[in-house]
Amino acid sequence: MSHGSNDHHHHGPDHHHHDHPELGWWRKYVFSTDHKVIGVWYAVTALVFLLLGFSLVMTMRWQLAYPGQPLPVIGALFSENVMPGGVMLPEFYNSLGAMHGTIMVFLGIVPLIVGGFGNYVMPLQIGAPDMAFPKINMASYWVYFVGGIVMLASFFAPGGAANSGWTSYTPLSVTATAGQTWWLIGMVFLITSSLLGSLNFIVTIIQLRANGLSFFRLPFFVWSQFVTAFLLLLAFPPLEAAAVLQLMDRVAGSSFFMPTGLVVSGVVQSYTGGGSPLLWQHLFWFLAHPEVYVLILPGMGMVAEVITSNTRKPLWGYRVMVYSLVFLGFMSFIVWAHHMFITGMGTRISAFFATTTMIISIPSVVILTALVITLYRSSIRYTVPMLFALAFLPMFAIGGLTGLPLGLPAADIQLHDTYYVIGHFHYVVAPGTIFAAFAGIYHWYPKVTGRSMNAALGKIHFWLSFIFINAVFTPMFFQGMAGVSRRLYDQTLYQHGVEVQGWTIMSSWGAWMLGLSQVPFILNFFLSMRAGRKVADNPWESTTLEWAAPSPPPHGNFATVPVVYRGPYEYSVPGTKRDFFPQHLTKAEA
Amino acid sequence: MSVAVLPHTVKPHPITGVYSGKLGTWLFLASEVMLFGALFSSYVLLRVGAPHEGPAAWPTHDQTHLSWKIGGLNTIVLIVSSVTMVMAWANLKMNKFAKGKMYLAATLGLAMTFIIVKLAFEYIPKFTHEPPYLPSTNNFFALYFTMTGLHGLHVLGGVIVIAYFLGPGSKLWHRDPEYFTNRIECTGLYWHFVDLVWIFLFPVLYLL
Amino acid sequence: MKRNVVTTMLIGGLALATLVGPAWADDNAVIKGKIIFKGDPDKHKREPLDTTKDANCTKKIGSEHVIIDKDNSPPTLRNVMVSIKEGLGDRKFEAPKTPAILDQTGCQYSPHVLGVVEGQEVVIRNSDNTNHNIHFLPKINDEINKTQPKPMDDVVKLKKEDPFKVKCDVHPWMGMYITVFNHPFFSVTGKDGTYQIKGLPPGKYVVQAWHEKFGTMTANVEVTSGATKENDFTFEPDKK
Amino acid sequence: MLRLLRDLSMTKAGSHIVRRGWAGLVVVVLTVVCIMQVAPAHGQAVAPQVKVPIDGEYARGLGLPTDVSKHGHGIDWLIHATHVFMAVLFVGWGIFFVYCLVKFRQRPGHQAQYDLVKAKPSKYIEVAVLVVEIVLLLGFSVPIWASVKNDLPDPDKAFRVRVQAEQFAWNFHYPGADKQFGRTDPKLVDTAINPLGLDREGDPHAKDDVFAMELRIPLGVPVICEISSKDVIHSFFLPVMRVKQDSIPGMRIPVWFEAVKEGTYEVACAQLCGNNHYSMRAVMYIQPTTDVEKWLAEKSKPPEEFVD
Repeated sequence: MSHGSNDHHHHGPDHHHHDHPELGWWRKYVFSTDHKVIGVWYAVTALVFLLLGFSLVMTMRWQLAYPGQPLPVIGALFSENVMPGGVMLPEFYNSLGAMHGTIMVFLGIVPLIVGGFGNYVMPLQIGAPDMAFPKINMASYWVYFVGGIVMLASFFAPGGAANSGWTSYTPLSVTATAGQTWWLIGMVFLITSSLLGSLNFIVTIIQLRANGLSFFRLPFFVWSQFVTAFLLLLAFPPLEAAAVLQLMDRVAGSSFFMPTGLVVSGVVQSYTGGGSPLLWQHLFWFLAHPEVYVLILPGMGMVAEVITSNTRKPLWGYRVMVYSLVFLGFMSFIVWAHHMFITGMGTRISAFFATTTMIISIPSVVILTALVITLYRSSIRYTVPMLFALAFLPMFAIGGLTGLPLGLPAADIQLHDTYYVIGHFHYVVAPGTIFAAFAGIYHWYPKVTGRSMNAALGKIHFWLSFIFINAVFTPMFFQGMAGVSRRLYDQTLYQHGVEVQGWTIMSSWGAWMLGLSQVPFILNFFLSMRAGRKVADNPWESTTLEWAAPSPPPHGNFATVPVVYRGPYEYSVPGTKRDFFPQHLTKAEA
Repeated sequence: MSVAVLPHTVKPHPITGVYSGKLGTWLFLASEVMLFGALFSSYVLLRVGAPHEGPAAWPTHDQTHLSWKIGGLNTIVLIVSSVTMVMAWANLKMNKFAKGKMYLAATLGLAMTFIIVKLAFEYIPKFTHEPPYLPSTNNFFALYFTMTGLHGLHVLGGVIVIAYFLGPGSKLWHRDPEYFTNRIECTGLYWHFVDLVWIFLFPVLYLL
Repeated sequence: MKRNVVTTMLIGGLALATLVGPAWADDNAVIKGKIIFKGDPDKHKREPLDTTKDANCTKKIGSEHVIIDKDNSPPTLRNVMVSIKEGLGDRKFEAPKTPAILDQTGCQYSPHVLGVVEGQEVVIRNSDNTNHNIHFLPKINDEINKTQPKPMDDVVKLKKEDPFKVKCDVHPWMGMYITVFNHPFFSVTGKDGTYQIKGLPPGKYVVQAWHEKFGTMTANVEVTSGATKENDFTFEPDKK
Repeated sequence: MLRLLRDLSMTKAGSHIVRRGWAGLVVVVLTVVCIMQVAPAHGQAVAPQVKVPIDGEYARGLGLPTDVSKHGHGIDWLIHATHVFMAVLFVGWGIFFVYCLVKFRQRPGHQAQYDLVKAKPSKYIEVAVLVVEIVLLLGFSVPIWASVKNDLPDPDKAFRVRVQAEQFAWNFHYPGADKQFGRTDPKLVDTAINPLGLDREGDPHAKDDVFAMELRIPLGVPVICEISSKDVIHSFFLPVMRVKQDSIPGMRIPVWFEAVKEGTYEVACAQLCGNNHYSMRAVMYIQPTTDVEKWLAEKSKPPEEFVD
């Protein structure tokens, strides 16, 4: 890797002296080192994976709503080994569940909001010609791509894809079918990719800011990417270590996570033993809790960008928000064990982690409040991105608030590992982060393509998504309250499951409708590339630097290296003709 | 259309005082610290939690079949290689290309020695021993092979990088000596880290 | 190298078999007999099984690992797999067209001991209106761990293998054994404790009797064409 | 087609609908309500399953199931209090939110203000939130947790059961009359007749031990369950008893509770434990002590010979 980081210097500058139009098609589009091309690659790949991950869950929802009944039409497309007569088997259900989680988190959302938006927008917003290490940037994408392929390939492994949940708790995952090995190898690729990416982000933000762009003049989105990069950089390696240890257990027969005297389905296991199943959970959640903030912080960043631009008003409490962001990032490293209250934790430790959990909730509250107060005495422009950004606020609020009873160990006794948890974190990432991502897509699409997406289709897409996404996740809270455990193939085996089956069915229908609601978006996304209205470089009349570049920006981004004179969100400044005051303009120019 | 040159790739950034490559290397090392940190904490946890008797019990010194002599030898080899690495960089800084390359070659040689010693005197004898000592023997050996194996891979990575700079990579010197020197510096940083990891591994596995 | 020798032998054997085939046309010798249990039957009582885990399992069932039929005199042992171990040379036998059936009914496997021929279809059937799980724990064949959430069939084919256990992870008490032969000459003892291996070519054979708890016994038996040979096995587990 | 849609959105009606944030909220609420009305109608459309009739209600109020435990009310109170607190925050916040959406929508003659409001209240709110959270945590959660997880009752006075999880069943091990658990050994495990691997020959204590696949506990007596696992991690969940504890191989973790209501209830597995995780269900009977003891005495007799 240090080889890699040096490798960049080797070609770095002379490569940049090249005349870019000379580049062949492959170097220009496929193996491009241009952060914009890479960003688009990231975003498109991630969107495909999101769609895939969502289709997996739409298939599962049939089994949940109508257990043991053949899945109409689509069921016939699957092999008899996994869906005999269209009826989903539990082992396949578990594979789908595990892969849904993995794909959504590691192959969908993070690559979209970090790899995609981060790569494309961040360098533009700091007025940089490119990432600090363009080659490493390209490498990080292709490593991610390979990781994704490995994950997909695992579906064809004997016994199907990994089926021990995206958390891969040991010893279950160690005794699981071959798919789990593929999963681990895939994870190693994905982790490597995000390491390459994150250090690239940090260096770029520290080294390549335009003149005058001090840290407290950075757009909030850049800040969110900055903190996120640190989380990825420091939280992922422990998971990499854990993955290596689990690989050893599976392949070399070591007993890191295998205690003495295991008897699996009546067979005494050959493992020497002496390992600790909980070690995996500690290593995993040490990553996975920061990962939760990796999933949400860039979303907050994007929402901040869209809200300021559409309220025509500076961000309320910008500095406080930045401090909260950094504090969140720091705290997220010392809350992980609140995922493990039920593993038999004593009062003191549980109290400690519960306290840190309560404390970490405050900065989120601060950021949310700041965003809402920004609306006060503003002038709200109901554009499509703004609708998604506004929807983000209450949705994320629900997601955050429902985390509270889970953070209280005593309440967690009842709610832990029930649908309540599912509802909670899906409210954070689905109508939270994914809505933020939609806001980002509609907001920056003109910058990427030079054309704007269709507003009418966009608004249809928004309202349908907003309605049905709530129809999907609200019922889960009631199911969880009734005590329905998560990851059940057929909850109607339990009396309490039967009683709330109605909610399950509602949730399933919501999911399928939500799927349909994405059609207008997909149409809009592709049609607008050709038919979309041509727009100027700064269609939203925003202040941040990316709008100072031409749309779409050429390789190297800015014709003349911009100089920054003021903070990121100078809207409706008294005494200026227009209601926005771009960062790179002098008083005279404005 | 004119394309801006990527700044701070060779010359340090006026404010941060480092060139990008160096900063990147440091960040990479930070993540590496987390990686090995996780492994070391696993070591502690597993050793503390190990049963007191039975096959899974933590082996005593004579059961570990690790000779501190060989380990010590390798430690010295790595430390010396770190010194030669610094010498290589210092000479390049003083524009002594030939001498710098010579020290670089020495580092490469020492790195190779480390790997050969590790394989010839430690790994292979353990695999061929009757009964063989494998990761499945007990968690001590599991950790031993995992940690030293991972460290070994890092050494191998270093070998590849250094070999590259001795060979094709060294052309850069004639185009831009400062560049080349910087890259050797980054490699050095990485190399010292690999060395440092071993300095932790040696006592933990051989002496404690 | 070694493999080559084996294959050439096999091919040779095959050729031979086809050449002298007609000479073996009268495969009609029979080996039959009893599996006698000598000892104290009360030491091996059958226990009723606790099936309360699944209310769908209404049938009263008992443990099957040792079943002694005391009414027969002498007492006989059930679920013993008697088969030809040696003496068939390299002769190949094709698998029967009719599939072997492993039924799950009343949350119990039937039969408890099943013999199949290599390559013969094995139908795994769930006749209960509940969820069963088939867990094969073989050494040579691939491990099968499949769920049958409702009444349905699955079909598998197996390679030659000594008895291996099959269990249901949903109903832990459910267990049975499958043996895969490369010939059709085997028989499992029932209530009457007798076995009968029909259609044997004349020759010298080593006959093996296998019981899941009491292990294996062997006997040398020679049969001439068309003849029937009696051969009993006596298990004395309690004799030390 | 696209242009048509664009024009559509420019029409008065179109723009009117999409501009009004609150209009959308109404639509959402209505739709969700509608679907809720429809959904439960299909509630019972499930695969046929014979089941022991289960007591208790499972979808009342906020949706917490019946509580038959002595300590449960504390947990319920905490959950309810937390949700009230959440509701207050969300509604208050929402009112302000919606107010802004309407009041400050872009329209002719309306201008955003550059200077930021001094929002002292927000600070107070944030402090208040933290205070309430800490109170909920230290005042209620921690004490409950301590009593449920740590302050185990005197084992001699309590009714003890060993709960051993396996893929995919709950094995309940009762000590029998001598109140002593017999020795168990993985090597003795026989999946059909001795899932626990009880050493009935070797250990006198094991003689009267009872193995069952159902949990029978006395009413009004503290019960200690010692949770362990044979293979992977499971989670011992008694919804009506407000008890949940992961069962971790290589560990034996005690939890305790006291039943205050007779009846037949469910034992669930809350942690993904493999293909048939969902079918890892057992039945819990809460009965007067005498009945439980009678049942145990019956079970601890050497079994009747089974004849078919």
